[in-house]
Amino acid sequence: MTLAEPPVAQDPREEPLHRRLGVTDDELDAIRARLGGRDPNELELAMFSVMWSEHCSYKSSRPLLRTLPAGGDGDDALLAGPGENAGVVSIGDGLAVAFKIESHNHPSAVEPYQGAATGVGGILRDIFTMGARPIAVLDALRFGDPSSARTRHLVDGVVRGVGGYGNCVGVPTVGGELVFDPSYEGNPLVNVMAIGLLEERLLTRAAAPGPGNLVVLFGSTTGRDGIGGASVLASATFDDDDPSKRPSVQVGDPFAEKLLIEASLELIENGLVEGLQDLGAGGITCATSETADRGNTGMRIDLAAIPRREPGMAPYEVMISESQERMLAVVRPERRDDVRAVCERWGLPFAVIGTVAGDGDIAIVEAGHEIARIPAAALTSDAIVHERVAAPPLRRRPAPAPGIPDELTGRLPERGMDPGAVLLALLGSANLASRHPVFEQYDSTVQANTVAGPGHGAAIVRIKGTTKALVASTDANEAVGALDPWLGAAMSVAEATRNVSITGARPLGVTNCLNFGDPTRPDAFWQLAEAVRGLGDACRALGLPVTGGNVSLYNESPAGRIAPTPEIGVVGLLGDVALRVGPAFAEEGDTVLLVGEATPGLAGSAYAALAGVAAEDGPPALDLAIEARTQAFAREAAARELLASAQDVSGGGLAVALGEAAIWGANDQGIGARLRLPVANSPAVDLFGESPSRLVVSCRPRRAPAVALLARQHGLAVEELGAVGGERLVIELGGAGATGAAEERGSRVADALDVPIRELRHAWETGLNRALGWENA
Amino acid sequence: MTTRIGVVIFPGSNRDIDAFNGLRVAGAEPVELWHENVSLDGVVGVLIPGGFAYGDYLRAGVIARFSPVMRSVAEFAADGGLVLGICNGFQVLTEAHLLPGALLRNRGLRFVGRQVAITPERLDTPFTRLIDERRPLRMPVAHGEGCYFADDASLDQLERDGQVLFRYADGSNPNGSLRDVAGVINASGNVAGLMPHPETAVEAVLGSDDGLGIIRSFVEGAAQRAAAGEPALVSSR
Amino acid sequence: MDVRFAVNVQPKEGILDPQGRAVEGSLGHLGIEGVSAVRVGRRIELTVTAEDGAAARAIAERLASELLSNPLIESYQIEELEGSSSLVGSAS
Amino acid sequence: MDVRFAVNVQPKEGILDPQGRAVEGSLGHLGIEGVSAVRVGRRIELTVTAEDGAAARAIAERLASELLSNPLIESYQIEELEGSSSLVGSAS
Ligand SMILES: Nc1ncnc2c1ncn2[C@@H]1O[C@H](COP(=O)(O)OP(=O)(O)O)[C@@H](O)[C@H]1O
Ligand SMILES: [Mg+2]
Repeated sequence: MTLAEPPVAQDPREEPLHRRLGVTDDELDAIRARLGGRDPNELELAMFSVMWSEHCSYKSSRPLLRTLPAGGDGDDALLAGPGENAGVVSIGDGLAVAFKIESHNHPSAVEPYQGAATGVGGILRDIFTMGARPIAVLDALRFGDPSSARTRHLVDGVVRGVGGYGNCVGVPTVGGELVFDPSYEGNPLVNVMAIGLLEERLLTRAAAPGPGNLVVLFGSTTGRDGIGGASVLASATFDDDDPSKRPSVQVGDPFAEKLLIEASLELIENGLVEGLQDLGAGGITCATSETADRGNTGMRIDLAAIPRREPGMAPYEVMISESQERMLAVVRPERRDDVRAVCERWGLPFAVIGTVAGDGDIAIVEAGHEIARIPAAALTSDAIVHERVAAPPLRRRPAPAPGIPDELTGRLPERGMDPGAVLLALLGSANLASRHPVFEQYDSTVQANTVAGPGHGAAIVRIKGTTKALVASTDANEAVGALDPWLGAAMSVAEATRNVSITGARPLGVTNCLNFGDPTRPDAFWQLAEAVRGLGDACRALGLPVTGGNVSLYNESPAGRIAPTPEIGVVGLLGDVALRVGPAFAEEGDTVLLVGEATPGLAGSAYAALAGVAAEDGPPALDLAIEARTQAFAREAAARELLASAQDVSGGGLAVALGEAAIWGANDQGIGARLRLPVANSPAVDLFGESPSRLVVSCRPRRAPAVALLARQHGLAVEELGAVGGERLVIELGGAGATGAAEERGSRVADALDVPIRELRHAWETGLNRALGWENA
Repeated sequence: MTTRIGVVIFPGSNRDIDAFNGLRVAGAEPVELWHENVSLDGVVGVLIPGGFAYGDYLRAGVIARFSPVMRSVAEFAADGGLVLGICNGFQVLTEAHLLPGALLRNRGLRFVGRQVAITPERLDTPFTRLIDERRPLRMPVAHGEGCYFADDASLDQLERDGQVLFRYADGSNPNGSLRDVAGVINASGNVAGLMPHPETAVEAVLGSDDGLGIIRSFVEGAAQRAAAGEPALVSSR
Repeated sequence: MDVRFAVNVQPKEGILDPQGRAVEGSLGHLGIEGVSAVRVGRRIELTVTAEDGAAARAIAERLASELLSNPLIESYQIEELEGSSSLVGSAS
Repeated sequence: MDVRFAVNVQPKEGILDPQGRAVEGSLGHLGIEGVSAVRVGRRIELTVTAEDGAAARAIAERLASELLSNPLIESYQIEELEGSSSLVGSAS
């Protein structure tokens, strides 16, 4: 649950209760309208305030999200889409994959360890609620300056939290991201994606059918955790203003979660539940109203039946508590004892807390008295929707950094700088260096399915008992997004799907987590609207459904607003894991080819962050049709077993892509390459630019003609660069773009990029520890 | 007839999945042994898998030691039955005093999940007999409390008696274990434990199958014991 | 002067304590009854060298609040050891 | 009767205590000087319900020795809290 609303009052005592709860006057009117004109009582108001918070209601983003492609266009493989706890896609053999990404940004800013840990717990529950066993986690993390004490504290806590939870529940963390950008200094992003595997026949809905069925709560007891997380309850004190009595930090208990996973899956497998819903944001209020609304039913909840951890909890506290590791099940009366037996076997508290009703209302009863009654729909599907105003900012491009002479920067390498030194600097930079100091704190191998864990591109997780594997990647391009949110979002989709496609896998669908600023500010809402448009355009161009996601707004701090960050998660299917293609050069003598063309534009690149960027420069363009063909080429080349390696060009550009393929080459021993690059634009653009839709592939020399032919058949430019071999990466620059530069070059500058692999590896392996001051850890 | 090997399931075990897979790849039939049951269900060997038994919050392995199934495992071991503890299973066995030493928090105070290489010190035990040669074996570690500790005199004794079964290969000690100890065996040679995960490294597609020799040795050793109707023990040196 | 302190850090009231719960849950196996309200925290013992007792305690305070405990979820308490060690319950 | 105990578990002399060393290592960043011999252990507080004080303490002893500490590497000490809490050093 995020601190989703702006602070309201100076002196909370003088504000009416609804405002202290973050409910506006207009919203209060809308609440009255849904209650047949009467005023809500305090408990009802508290329930509305959590359910109508941005986090639960999507009140600002819902109109935008409706525009996203949700499958259906002949895509019968989509078994569950947006609106369910997780998207579910069929993968054949009677199996399906469930996946979703979610944020835990604000809790992680407050308490990084617990915030991240409970973030992992929450997204895992979304997965096993559907009947799927969680098989993989990916964590996408964004922080401010890595040298600041605060960032270091946050990184340390968040990484420990992700590991502390994921390692204990026994779900491998197989990938993710770690990005540093000044815009996250006051507001880090912790987005976690989880993937689960299920038998299609066990797909379970989070609905409450059948009036008369029992409502069962199992898992942990209910305490005061998380109260004050949902809206501005932290500043709403009801009768008691002793803050120490209202700890809002949720503490995760991964052991309880592990038991919850096993118990839930056992209940589903034995056909004991009619519906299952995890408790997350909005606690019991959310779980009861959502399941009732989906089942077109209501619920009668007996407050006293809810097991508590502490005495003296007020009704509203029980109803909105976000205590972790709890599940709500809808159970036929005759199965009650069987359900209880499963919970007891796993040592989990079990309680019947109410019954399903036919009247469409959530009614709360205490000691025989009804203390609240709200139509379930009013809390969920019929919650308020705001049409926010979008306005582009007046100045869309940042001014050049002070002191950077504009006209020089776009051509930096030839102005007396050795391109090899630039490559070393990029590979050793905080954003591009190896992430092993982070992901080695994770268990990436548990469950014995990890074919490719974190470290080298997309994660690959095999499916036991089949030849298949799932391939997953998360990506977001915040740097381009800051310049053009449409382009940033579309590029994020392009990169995430490309990472999956180059292994040979077919992307199945896209999940996303939209991390943006305050939607009541027109320029922030414009960023969100543009990004959603970019997300939709890219998915349509690539023929992919958006299977679900999450929206996190109000990511602002006194230090400013975060860069628009549409985090994209993609899962793909590899029919035969033996045909997978990795990013690393394989053996001496293989031919290296570049597929696709560099286009101008350095703004938003890692190179620009390092060297500055000319004021008139923009980000590179994205042609979604070319992107689609590039990925189709990669998949076909893999299926025809033409390739020894395939790596996409992304952060740091072609030079970094080649450097990584070399460092990781020959089974991580490292192997060089001797290449000649025809420069079409300028050395900086061609070597370090991040224009999309480009691949570095390698193959046995005799297959090179077939690879080139296939690329041309897909309408793609292709260039043979040279061959794998040796202990150095050598890139000679040729072509028109290089000639012009040569005139200015003078004698001091090397003609080529020429660096020993050993040096590249050293820069890449030590960069992150150096950036974070972890050298001696 | 296939060899039935018990896999102990505590609440919080999570490498039971890996153990089942590894045993199957090694040709055995894995059998679930629930922590609350005293019966070992007639299995001929017991594998205690990795994970976080009972949450492992207090000290890895300590609570598990008191579970009903562990009483039976202790008797089984006393009768000469083969018991292999991996990772958390190793921690449980040391806490239960079935193996010497203790596993402390990793020296670096962080969880470590990565590939390491370990070298078998002996190839004449029921846990190592089918390993081809004494070359480093690659397999993952994934633990927060894997720093092997015993006092100097005990370590000298263990080394003299051939109870150090595996060591981390040069430069790959991930946790500060004293004398690079990655795994030990008890004095009578029928109970062994190690921190790395041979049961995960059983298929090339998972990055390494170097662990298969250990799992197959264990399965075959247990089968021989069953066939002979008696424990297949090695005398300690 | 040297003063030895113990800083006792415990999860705050109302904050979930998974460790304490796990210990409670395991008591049955041990055949122990009648144990409740288990809270698991940390205890850090340290020696402070300072001008006088007050200065030493000030340093211990700072350490306890800034480094050794997380004020959001934990509370701490400082004990002076050494001379006062005979006051605490019997040592085993 | 109900007796509340604290069981303090510390790494034994001579046992590596990387956590203690980590605390020492981070003192510099805080600009704190004069702190040494840091040992990081656990403190478990619990309530025992028993016939009398002696019976309660016996249970606490058993818990401490069998579950809460590992004699190979740790030593423990039991404190009686509550009524006896005035015996421990001043609380902050
Ligand atoms: N926070 C993280 N947790 C786990 N793995 C990570 C994390 N950050 C990065 N990785 C892994 O490190 C590798 C490099 O990340 P990235 O540069 O984003 O990959 P790519 O360029 O292929 O998108 C990938 O394998 C990724 O999964
Ligand atoms: Mg990436």
